Amino acid sequence: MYLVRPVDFADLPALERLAQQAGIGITNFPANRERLNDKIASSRRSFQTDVVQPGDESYLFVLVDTSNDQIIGCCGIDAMVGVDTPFYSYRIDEVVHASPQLQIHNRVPALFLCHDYSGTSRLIALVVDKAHQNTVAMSLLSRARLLFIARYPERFTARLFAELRGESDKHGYSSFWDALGKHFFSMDFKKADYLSGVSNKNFIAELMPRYPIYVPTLPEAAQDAIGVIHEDSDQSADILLNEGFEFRGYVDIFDAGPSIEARTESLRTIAQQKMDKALSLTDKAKGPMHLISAGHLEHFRVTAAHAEPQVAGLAIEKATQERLGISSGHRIQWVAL
Amino acid sequence: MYLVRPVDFADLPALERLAQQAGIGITNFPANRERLNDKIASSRRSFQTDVVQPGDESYLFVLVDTSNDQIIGCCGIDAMVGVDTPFYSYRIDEVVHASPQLQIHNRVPALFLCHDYSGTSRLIALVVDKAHQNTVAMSLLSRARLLFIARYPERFTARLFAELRGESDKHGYSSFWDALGKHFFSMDFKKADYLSGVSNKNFIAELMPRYPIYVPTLPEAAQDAIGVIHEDSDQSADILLNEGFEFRGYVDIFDAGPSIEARTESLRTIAQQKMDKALSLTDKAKGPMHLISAGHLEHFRVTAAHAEPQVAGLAIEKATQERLGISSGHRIQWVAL
Amino acid sequence: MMVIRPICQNDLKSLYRLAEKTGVGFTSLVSDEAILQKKIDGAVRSFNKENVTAPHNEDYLMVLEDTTTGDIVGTCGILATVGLDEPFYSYHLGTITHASRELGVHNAVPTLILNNDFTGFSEICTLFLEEDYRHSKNGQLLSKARFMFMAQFPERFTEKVFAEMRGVSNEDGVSPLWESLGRHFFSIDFKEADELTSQGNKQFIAELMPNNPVYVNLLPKEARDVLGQVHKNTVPARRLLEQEGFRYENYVDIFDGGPSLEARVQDIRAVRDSRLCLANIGQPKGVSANLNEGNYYLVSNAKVADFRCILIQRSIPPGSAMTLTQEEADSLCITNKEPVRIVELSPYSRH
Amino acid sequence: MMVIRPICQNDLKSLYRLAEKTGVGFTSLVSDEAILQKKIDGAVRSFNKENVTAPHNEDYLMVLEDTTTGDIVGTCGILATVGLDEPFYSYHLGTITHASRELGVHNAVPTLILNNDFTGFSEICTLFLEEDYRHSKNGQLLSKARFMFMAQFPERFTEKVFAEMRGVSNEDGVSPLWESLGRHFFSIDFKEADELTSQGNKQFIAELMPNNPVYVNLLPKEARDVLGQVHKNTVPARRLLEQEGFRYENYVDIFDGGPSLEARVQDIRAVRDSRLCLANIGQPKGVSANLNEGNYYLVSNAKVADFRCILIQRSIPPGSAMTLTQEEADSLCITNKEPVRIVELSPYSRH
Repeated sequence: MYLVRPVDFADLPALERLAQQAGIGITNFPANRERLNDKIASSRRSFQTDVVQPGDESYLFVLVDTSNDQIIGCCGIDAMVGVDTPFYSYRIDEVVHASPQLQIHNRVPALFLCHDYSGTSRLIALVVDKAHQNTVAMSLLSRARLLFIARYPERFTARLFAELRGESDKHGYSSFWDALGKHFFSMDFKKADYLSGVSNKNFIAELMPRYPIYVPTLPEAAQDAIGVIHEDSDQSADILLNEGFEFRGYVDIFDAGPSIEARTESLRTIAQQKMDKALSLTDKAKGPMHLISAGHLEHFRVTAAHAEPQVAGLAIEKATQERLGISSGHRIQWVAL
Repeated sequence: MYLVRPVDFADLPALERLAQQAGIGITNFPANRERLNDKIASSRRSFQTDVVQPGDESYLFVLVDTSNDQIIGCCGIDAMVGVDTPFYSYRIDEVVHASPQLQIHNRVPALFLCHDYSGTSRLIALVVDKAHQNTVAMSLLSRARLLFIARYPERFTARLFAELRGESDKHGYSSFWDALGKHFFSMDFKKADYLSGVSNKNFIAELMPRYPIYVPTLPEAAQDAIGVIHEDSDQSADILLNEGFEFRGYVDIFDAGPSIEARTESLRTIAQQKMDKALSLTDKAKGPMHLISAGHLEHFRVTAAHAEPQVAGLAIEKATQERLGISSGHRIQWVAL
Repeated sequence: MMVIRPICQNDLKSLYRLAEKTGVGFTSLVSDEAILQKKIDGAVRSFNKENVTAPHNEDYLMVLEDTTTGDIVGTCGILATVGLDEPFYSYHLGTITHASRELGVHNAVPTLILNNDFTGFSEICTLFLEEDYRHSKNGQLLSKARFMFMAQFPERFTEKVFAEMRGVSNEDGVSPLWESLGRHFFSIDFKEADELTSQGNKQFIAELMPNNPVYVNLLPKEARDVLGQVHKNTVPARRLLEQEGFRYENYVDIFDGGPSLEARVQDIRAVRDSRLCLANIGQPKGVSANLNEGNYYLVSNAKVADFRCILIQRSIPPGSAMTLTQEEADSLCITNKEPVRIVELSPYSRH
Repeated sequence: MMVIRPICQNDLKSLYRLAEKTGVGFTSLVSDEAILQKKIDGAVRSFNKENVTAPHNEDYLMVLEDTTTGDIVGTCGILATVGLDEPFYSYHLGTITHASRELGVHNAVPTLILNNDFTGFSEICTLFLEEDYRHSKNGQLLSKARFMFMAQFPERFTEKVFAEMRGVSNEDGVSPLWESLGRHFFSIDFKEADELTSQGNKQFIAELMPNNPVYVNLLPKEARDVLGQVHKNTVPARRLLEQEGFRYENYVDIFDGGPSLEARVQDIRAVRDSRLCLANIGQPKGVSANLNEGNYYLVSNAKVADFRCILIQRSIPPGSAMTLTQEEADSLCITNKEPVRIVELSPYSRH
């Protein structure tokens, strides 16, 4: 069975292995031991700190295969991006150029560098072992974050966004980068992607084009890549789109992968989650699969299990209660899978 | 009592008188006989034409004092602005300039010339005789348009906006114009305002600044005028804000008066209006005041009267029926005042 | 004898004939009688203005006449100011630097910035010489006669003058810069855009061209390569102006990327080195029958409406007085002891 | 005798003393020993580079020494290139035309456009002369010695060079342009911004300055009036450069609006007119005890690391050889028959 819990220092080797698997284009999850260790430390601090409003906290969760206690996935939430350095995106806007006399009315899409997501909570880096990329594991890991946000709304902003990985091949070649970023960064996509994960992001402000880029002046392959999701991320994208995330014309400055956003309270998991007592089942649960969470902050746990909603609470098996470290009568939070 | 109906050629002298009263800053209602005649002609054509989707139609309504058949007010709807020439506004956007090293994070508001309202239906020029600027007359005239839109949604767009008159004194002096427009148009506000009412708007494209204007670089008086409503327009603004119109950061390019917008279907009058049979009352109506309309297109009439909603329809007095040119059993449309 | 003189009303037919020969891309001479007549009217008016103290909207169109046949075989002109009736657009090729000390990356990115910086400047233009006459330094006479006029009447021109040079396009008139840039913003083709512009119709440029700087490094190589480059047929004309002190200061045509060359009037070699002297009519020394002997000199008179400029050859440098033959004096419309302006045809002593 | 020579390691104390005297606003000499030592190191390295074929990051800082006292009384410098380590910013004063034929309105609106157009150019800079020595044409010697160096070693500099001139500010250091423009985008004051820049710290400019062109006509009059204007104390320095052929080409400082002046090296009068000749050591003719007699000439040697330049006065123009006194030759570090470069101190024959 699967369990999601906050990351701990002991998970470092596993994280490193996952990061290496994740490949290029997942900038907030670099395969660099020192940085990963920093990330774990920062996550632990975040779970342990009293927070009254979102700041630079960063929460990392791991997905555990409880059959062998292996770490098989990882994901996270940044409480607020753009705190220290602005968070950059491209906004796709249409520039209208019209000449009444010539009867020409052109709408030219252009990429505007912006900080519009600065000050917003972000879902980051969903990575799951190839062998476990099934609906339950993916959905559990991704939506566990939303249950956490629902539990601690004061720790997050009213809007939430996620960056979806853009098109690049397995060698890290991105036609969008090749047509645009390369000219300003003088490095390949792989390196820029890595740097933006490990260094402060001043270099982006220093090197990015400051004027809008007119889309039709880019090569066709680059135009075609704008707003397109990497095929490896289709599944995790679907989970979020299904939750109510929408594309509003923002793309990543490196690979033009789409950002999607939503009002936090209107997300399906958050709107539908319930909080009540855990009830016990003596025999096997017959109800539908649920995501069920329990525990406070660093003891927050989420698992997926069959369960039976009842008037007084949610009836779950003993085994499920044990996975969550609770017993009957404890308060739990749940939502249908 | 008051009645709203489509404009007719016979109303020209009255319109001219109203336009002269209206003063500077109501650009779409110029005190120019020829232009007003054109506007009447265009309105008549619009009411008479079969329309499947909004185009360059323009609907003008007049408010009649039925006690003496005097025209005492006027208002209108443009089915879609920006059809021939783009419709310009300033969008107020914040430009973020941050230097992590200096710990500076500046948000500088700037005015961006845009065409964002091109392709949108617009409420225009609400003018009412001073003597009749009471709640019933103003509300009837303003909201009669919304009843019309509710009746003929295919003639209008899903979004609706209105421009509110900005600050200027009775001599037509606008501190915003003085600080900005004057430098590019080489004329005074009065003339620019007049020209934009009577001529094609090419000259705006030709003369307007094409780069964003950083608000803090403007004189203080001009900064203070941005988004401020002319005091004479407070009442008509309140009616619209009450309907659900919102300010979204767009202002007029000449006097910086705010534009307000809404999704058509979510406006109070449109969401709450009902259509059913007119019922008769033998004695005086005791119910609350209602706006009641009847008649198709060029025969569209709206009046305000006490009425009693009943299961089968709305019970109204004989006199009200007569004002609307209907009798008991006819279909009418209504909404509470 | 080949003589430069102001165009006059009788020249309409000849001008039309020349205009027909200019071909596509030469937008300042179009074969349309009405337009040409207007141009002549403007030039005649300009040359007849007396007491001009500052440049305004004058258009000094001159012609090269072969006096032996009476044929008009070339034109050249100077506009006292551009951009005052209709905006005059160009791109300025600027630089934006993006540097990160931390990463050791330093990029100086060239950008194209739309501007009207030449507004109010004088422009030399409308240079055309019939193919049969492209010999005997007629081209140089035609081009440089303008500098003699400017040297004599500097108050009629601005401190700086410029010339637009035709940019690169292939045999079909396809311009690489247009294809990569302008085309995306106009729904018309290069030829049409070029023609509209030449008819003084430039509003559409403001309406359709992007306001924001364009990053040159994002343009395809073939477009980048033509920025500031002239059409191969225009290479000699460019060299000629550069020898006179004209410089490319990073302004290019918004359509084809051809360079604008500019100079301060007082820094133009032919202006700076030219001097006034008195004409003696007689038998000059140093005139040889051998065409390869002697230096070439431009000689002009000091008149506005009756401006004339010719090319002479002398093997002995002229001193403070200039001896001219009767024919030369007649071509220059001068009598004995009238002032003339002379200068070596080129910066090198001998050609 | 007053001699220009490269700065050397022993000059640190003197340079510090000078730096203390420069006062606010002179950001290229700050009284900080570590920074000055770094500057000296850079200059010593630059003068000792042999076989330089193209400008790179050299910094040629020279001093004016009074050989009678051994005191260092002034500095001048040339940077081989600017903007290659840190971006170099300026505003270009361009024009945007807004015209409506229909309404008969025509506005040529000046705009300020942020750019790095001087990236990679040579800059003359760091000109400072002690107050007690502001006489006897020491100022001209100090400024123009640089042109002698450039004339001798053009390969070490770019085709164009420029100089930034101090803009207008009042006694309290308040700059009208800064108050109307920069202040709104920086949360620091003018002095602080200026100091950060001078320390090579310019990233914040890119981060905080508006990208978009600024309409000059929207600025208050007092800000408009100072664009391209120099501080009243800088008027003589500006005139001096303009006499040498430097021109204001609409580039101004982003903070105070002071003009940048530019010239092609080969067009600078002192470069163009200077010539090499052989030195004869002996008793020159035309040397008078009367200081008011004779023309002034700059004389320099042809060496890099041992570069020297002095000012002499002669009432008889030097010919193809130059006779120098032993003292003059010593000051120039030359022996008999070594080449020297000479030029008239100013474009006018006599001052």
